[in-house]
Amino acid sequence: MKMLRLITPDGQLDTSAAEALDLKDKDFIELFRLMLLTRRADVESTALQRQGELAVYPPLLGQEAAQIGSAYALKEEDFVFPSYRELGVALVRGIDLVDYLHFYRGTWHGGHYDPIKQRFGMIAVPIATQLPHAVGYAMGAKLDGNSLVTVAYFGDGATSQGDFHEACNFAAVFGAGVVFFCENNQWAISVPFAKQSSAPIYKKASAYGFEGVQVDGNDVLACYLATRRAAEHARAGNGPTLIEAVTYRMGPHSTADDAGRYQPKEEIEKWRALDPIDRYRKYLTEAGILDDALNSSIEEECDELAAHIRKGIVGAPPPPQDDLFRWVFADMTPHLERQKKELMEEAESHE
Amino acid sequence: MKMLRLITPDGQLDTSAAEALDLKDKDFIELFRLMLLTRRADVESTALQRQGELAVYPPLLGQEAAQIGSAYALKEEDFVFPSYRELGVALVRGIDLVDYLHFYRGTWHGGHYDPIKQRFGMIAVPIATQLPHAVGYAMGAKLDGNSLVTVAYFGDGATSQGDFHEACNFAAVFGAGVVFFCENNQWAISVPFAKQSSAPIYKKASAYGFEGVQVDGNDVLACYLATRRAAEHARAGNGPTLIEAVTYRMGPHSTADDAGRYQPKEEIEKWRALDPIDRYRKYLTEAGILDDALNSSIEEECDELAAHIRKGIVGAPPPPQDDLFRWVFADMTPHLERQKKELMEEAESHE
Amino acid sequence: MSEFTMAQALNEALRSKLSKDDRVLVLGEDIGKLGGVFRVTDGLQDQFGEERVFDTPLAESGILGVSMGLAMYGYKPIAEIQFDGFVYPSFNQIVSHVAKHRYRSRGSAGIPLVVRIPFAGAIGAAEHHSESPEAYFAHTAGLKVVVPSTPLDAFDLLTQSIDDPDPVIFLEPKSRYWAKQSGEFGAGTLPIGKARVLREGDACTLISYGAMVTRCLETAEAAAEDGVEVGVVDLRSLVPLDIETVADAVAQTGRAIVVHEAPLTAGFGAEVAAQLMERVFLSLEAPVIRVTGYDTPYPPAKAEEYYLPTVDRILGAIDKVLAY
Amino acid sequence: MSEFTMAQALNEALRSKLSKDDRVLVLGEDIGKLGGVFRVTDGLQDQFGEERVFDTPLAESGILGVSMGLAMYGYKPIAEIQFDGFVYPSFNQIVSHVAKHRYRSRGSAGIPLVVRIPFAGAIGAAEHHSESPEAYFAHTAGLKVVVPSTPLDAFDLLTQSIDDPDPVIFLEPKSRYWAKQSGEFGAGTLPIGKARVLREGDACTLISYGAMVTRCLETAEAAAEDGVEVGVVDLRSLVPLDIETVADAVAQTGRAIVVHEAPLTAGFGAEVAAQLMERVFLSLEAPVIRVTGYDTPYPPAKAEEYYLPTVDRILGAIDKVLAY
Ligand SMILES: Cc1ncc(C[n+]2csc(CCOP(=O)(O)OP(=O)(O)O)c2C)c(N)n1
Ligand SMILES: Cc1ncc(C[n+]2csc(CCOP(=O)(O)OP(=O)(O)O)c2C)c(N)n1
Ligand SMILES: [Mg+2]
Ligand SMILES: [Mg+2]
Repeated sequence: MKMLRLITPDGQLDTSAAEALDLKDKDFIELFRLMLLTRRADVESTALQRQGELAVYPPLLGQEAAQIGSAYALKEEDFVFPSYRELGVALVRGIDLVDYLHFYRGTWHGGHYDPIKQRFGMIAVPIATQLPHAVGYAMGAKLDGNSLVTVAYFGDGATSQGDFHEACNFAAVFGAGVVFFCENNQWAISVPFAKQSSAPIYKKASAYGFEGVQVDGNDVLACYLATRRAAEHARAGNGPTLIEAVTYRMGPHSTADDAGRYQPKEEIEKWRALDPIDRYRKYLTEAGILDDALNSSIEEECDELAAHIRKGIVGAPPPPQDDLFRWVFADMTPHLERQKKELMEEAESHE
Repeated sequence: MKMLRLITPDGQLDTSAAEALDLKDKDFIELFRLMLLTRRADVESTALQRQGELAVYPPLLGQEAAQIGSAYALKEEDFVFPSYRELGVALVRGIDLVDYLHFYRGTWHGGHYDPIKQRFGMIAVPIATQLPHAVGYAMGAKLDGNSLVTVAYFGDGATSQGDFHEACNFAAVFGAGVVFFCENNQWAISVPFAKQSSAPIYKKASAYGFEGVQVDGNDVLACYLATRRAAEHARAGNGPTLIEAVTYRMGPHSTADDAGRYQPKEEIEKWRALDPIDRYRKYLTEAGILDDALNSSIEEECDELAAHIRKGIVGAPPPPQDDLFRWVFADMTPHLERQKKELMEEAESHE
Repeated sequence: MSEFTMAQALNEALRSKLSKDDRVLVLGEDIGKLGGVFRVTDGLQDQFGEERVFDTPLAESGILGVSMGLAMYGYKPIAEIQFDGFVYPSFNQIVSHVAKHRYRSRGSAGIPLVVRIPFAGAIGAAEHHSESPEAYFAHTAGLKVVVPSTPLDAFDLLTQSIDDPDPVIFLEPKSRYWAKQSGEFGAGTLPIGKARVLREGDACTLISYGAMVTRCLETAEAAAEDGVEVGVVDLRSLVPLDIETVADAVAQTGRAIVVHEAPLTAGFGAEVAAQLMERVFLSLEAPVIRVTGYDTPYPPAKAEEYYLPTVDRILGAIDKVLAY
Repeated sequence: MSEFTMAQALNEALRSKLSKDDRVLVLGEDIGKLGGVFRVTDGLQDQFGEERVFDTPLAESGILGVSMGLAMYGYKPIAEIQFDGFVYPSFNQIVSHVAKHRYRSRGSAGIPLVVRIPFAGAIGAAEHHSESPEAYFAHTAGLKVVVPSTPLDAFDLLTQSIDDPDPVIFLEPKSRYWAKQSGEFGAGTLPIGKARVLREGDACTLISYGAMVTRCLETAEAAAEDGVEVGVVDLRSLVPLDIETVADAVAQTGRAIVVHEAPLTAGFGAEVAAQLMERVFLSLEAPVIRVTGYDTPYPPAKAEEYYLPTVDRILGAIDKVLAY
């Protein structure tokens, strides 16, 4: 099977393959706009962490096409189950990135958005644990006669976890409408994919009896097309698909990481030439879809988004103390009331 | 890929394929003998449970060829990691079945044999948990320059567990010399394979980059050959193989089960015609390898084995009370000494 | 006024909930056609169909994970774990997600999920079929831990657990599945979080839950024959813990013994003992002591009688606190 | 006489064991080239090679499962779990196999295995990186649970854990990784199972382990400034528990406070309190109380200071027991 690619690294579109896209110019532009906004927000977040405004942050630099292309293929009713690196997907889902980044500031574990209303689950740090949630949610939709689709995002390392296996198997057995979207960025912190698994990720789908496809993860159009097809397949009641988006982690695993210890410079350079935004910009420009005016208006938007994030995060207050106890249970138990009282009294005694 | 089969259900040998076996007559006879001994011991164990001498027992009726054929392909230094249904494998490994059956009598959790000396691990009840042990043991052997092979036995239902997946992946990544031998007896208690997974078991190996083979699990020669090949492959340092032995659970899941609630009579009848012992007897007889004299001497041996089991199990004493504390740690902690004293004193006070 | 076993009472609770609320689902291993290895789900698939009562692949982490997803969608899954010893593969999903989801979502996405687990020993079962994991769950913030000891309470507590907006670990004492009781289903009104005083007694108070409650009542009978009146309190739920009721009882007797099958060290008895010391220290005539399983793995069937708290061991403990 | 951090001490213990015993292996996620996220295994792969110090795929159940197989073969695996919150996927392997194997094999196949886990909070980490799971393991028969509080003890206890014939859950208080101490490696002779009295005091006894030991010492300093002398005992291992040393100390003061980060309910503090009540009941002037994390999930970084026992909270507890 050959990897799905619509735009070559030097920006040439495979026009015949591209017919399947049927996207309008505004869509082509929107994809570009979202990738730029994502990159800016990502860079801004890294900067905020360096300045001590975020506790930690895992950059998605280099993975913009995989995230934007896939997320753009979803409908509003669809439900996304992210890992911890999907800021780009959150943006597409219309989440205020300030609310999202409160997770990384350490203001609140789920950030400040409502996962159910936003149809974008909370950040899942324990690797692969969100996959069975996506399956269960899709099983529920099917049972309810609802044609929505769920998408689980995860990394290459996540494919080693038992939860990946159990989720794929449940999805196949129950014909759940799930898209398993793997961002293979070649690294799991310091472990290269070669030491993670001995088979290509897309091939793992055959163990469950559904289709696995490999796409150029730095090609936003290929990621869009593969995801739209998988979503249509699921919507039609034909069950899950596994998509392996072959991309690369251009930054460190997280701001706490020291990638210099293990990530080869040459490898980074090799992938820099495959940058998802550069190639797409080249195509859009040559196709006459993107001009300077548009470019600078998007740049402006990026500045605004960065400013918005900064404004919302810098110096944001910690949660009030009683938030610690508010949501352990729907109704606070007498025991927790006592513990809350204890904390509040002690707090006052030192004011 | 087509299922490996050397003897048809009506006892016809595929002579060309059989050349690969290079077994002597005594081996052909030994395989037969072991299957008969196994079936008798299995039937006897079920009877002992009915009489209240065993707490519970999971019959392997119908799976004799899969167990004997595979186990016969191993060398003494190889290490077996069984589930809970491998009485036949235990027999081949030279374990006194009385020691084995003490697990099911409830005399001791590991039975009464030494797993390390016997190179046959203790019964593993939690599904699929023994698979990573087999991988780790094989990793150790490789590290130590030891060419031994490990074999993990498990059922079709076990393939749904995360531990199956993690074990296969570790084995592939570390090139561990493991044979994953799955006895697909079509049922996981009341759940038929169709509801367990949507892909054939042998195909799951492709998710890890090693070979998966499907064999007629009721053909003792095919099970032998497939396992010997997998073992040679592993011994040569080429890593793991997954073998799916297609067989059938002719009895209930265990003596505590009421299979009548879910297992179709017709299905059982269909498989009865495929009985592993009948077809092999037919072949051996027609090939002139088996005659009445031999037959009756084996029958005699079976009677002796049954009598031996009965003698060892019926009325066997419970463990002494202080065994409860002896092996929690290598050296008993003062805390456990106190608890032991407490129990012993209380015991005496009521004698 | 009919007589029924705890297994039947649980089956009835599931049946009534499935008929009243079509968001209720029952899933697990062998709970469909087979009706569960203890027949607690017997007949439910026939009555409610394979969509609402279904068998899953053999994978507990998957069962808990998809149950969580189903709950997020709006269903009320009731997941069965076939035996106590098989809940551990799902521990990560329970501790890292199910227990924390309401909290991390600032209240917007609670997980109404009941995990039914046949638990504890005394039925001569094979290894891994007699574990008492309650302390693991009681120590995990965000979970309720409920343990019935009688058929009627089993019906009430399971019904309440299904109605509960939060995840409930529902531990079914398997040695009591066949215990009979007669009465009216749902007549009980005692909610989760309230302990029940089953017997008054001025000499000392026995505190327990699950199957050991019966042991305690037998012990109280035996003690009464020697003229010693001991009270018995059934906790019914470990989280929330009704320490008030327990403390009131102990304040009167000044002596307490906590009984459970689980190992002693860091078992739930330690929590009860510690909270009693904090609350009624000055009324205590003797230390609160614990009669529990030993700090060993659960032993083989032929040895479990040595391991489990017996009437004699509890009587011995009573002598000890009375002599103190 | 050099100065070193706890991370360096642990690294040194691993290094010396790897060089002395070629059956010792180190495995886990990112412990090779990267040297572990806390650099505890820094340089070990370079020195001992990829065969003895190796990265694994990202699967904790697999890590524990293969470690058990390696141990059965005759190796002494030291498995690292990257963070406390990520040990749960391996819970089944630990509880169902690692802890029980010597027992079920009647002593013929013990599992000498060390599971290193950076644990607990106070470093402003993201969710799932600040858990205190010690009670889960302390309640599991067959496991030893060891927790150093200083660099020197970290060296000694890790060395002893590697020498131990049984599985050891080795909990490294991550907020202490950078704590410095000077002294001689291996000079310590106090074995696993012995608590250490770090400070004498007649007013009351503080009992803790891991990072909270430092909190207790700070509290003792503060109390001393007000003329109140409180003792501090470092448990060092929860299983085996050196209750004798603790009880002796408390018998003298008559007042005790147990401090840990883990949630209160069914936390290890309950065990210490319950055992103290059983042993020194008549010497107790006040109930043994606990200063712990609350019964909530571990809070976000910006709120952890509310959650963790502070010097003020411990001082408040001291006032309480003294006023009792
Ligand atoms: C169960 C679990 N184990 C370990 C970790 C620590 N950890 C966080 S991210 C990570 C690597 C994940 O790699 P991958 O799945 O490829 O995703 P990526 O970070 O590359 O996007 C690890 C080991 C974790 N979060 N959860
Ligand atoms: C982790 C775990 N979950 C559930 C069980 C209960 N159980 C025992 S055997 C079994 C079915 C196993 O089926 P399969 O793997 O096909 O093996 P078979 O019994 O058919 O040989 C189940 C569900 C268990 N032993 N372990
Ligand atoms: Mg990755
Ligand atoms: Mg089967």
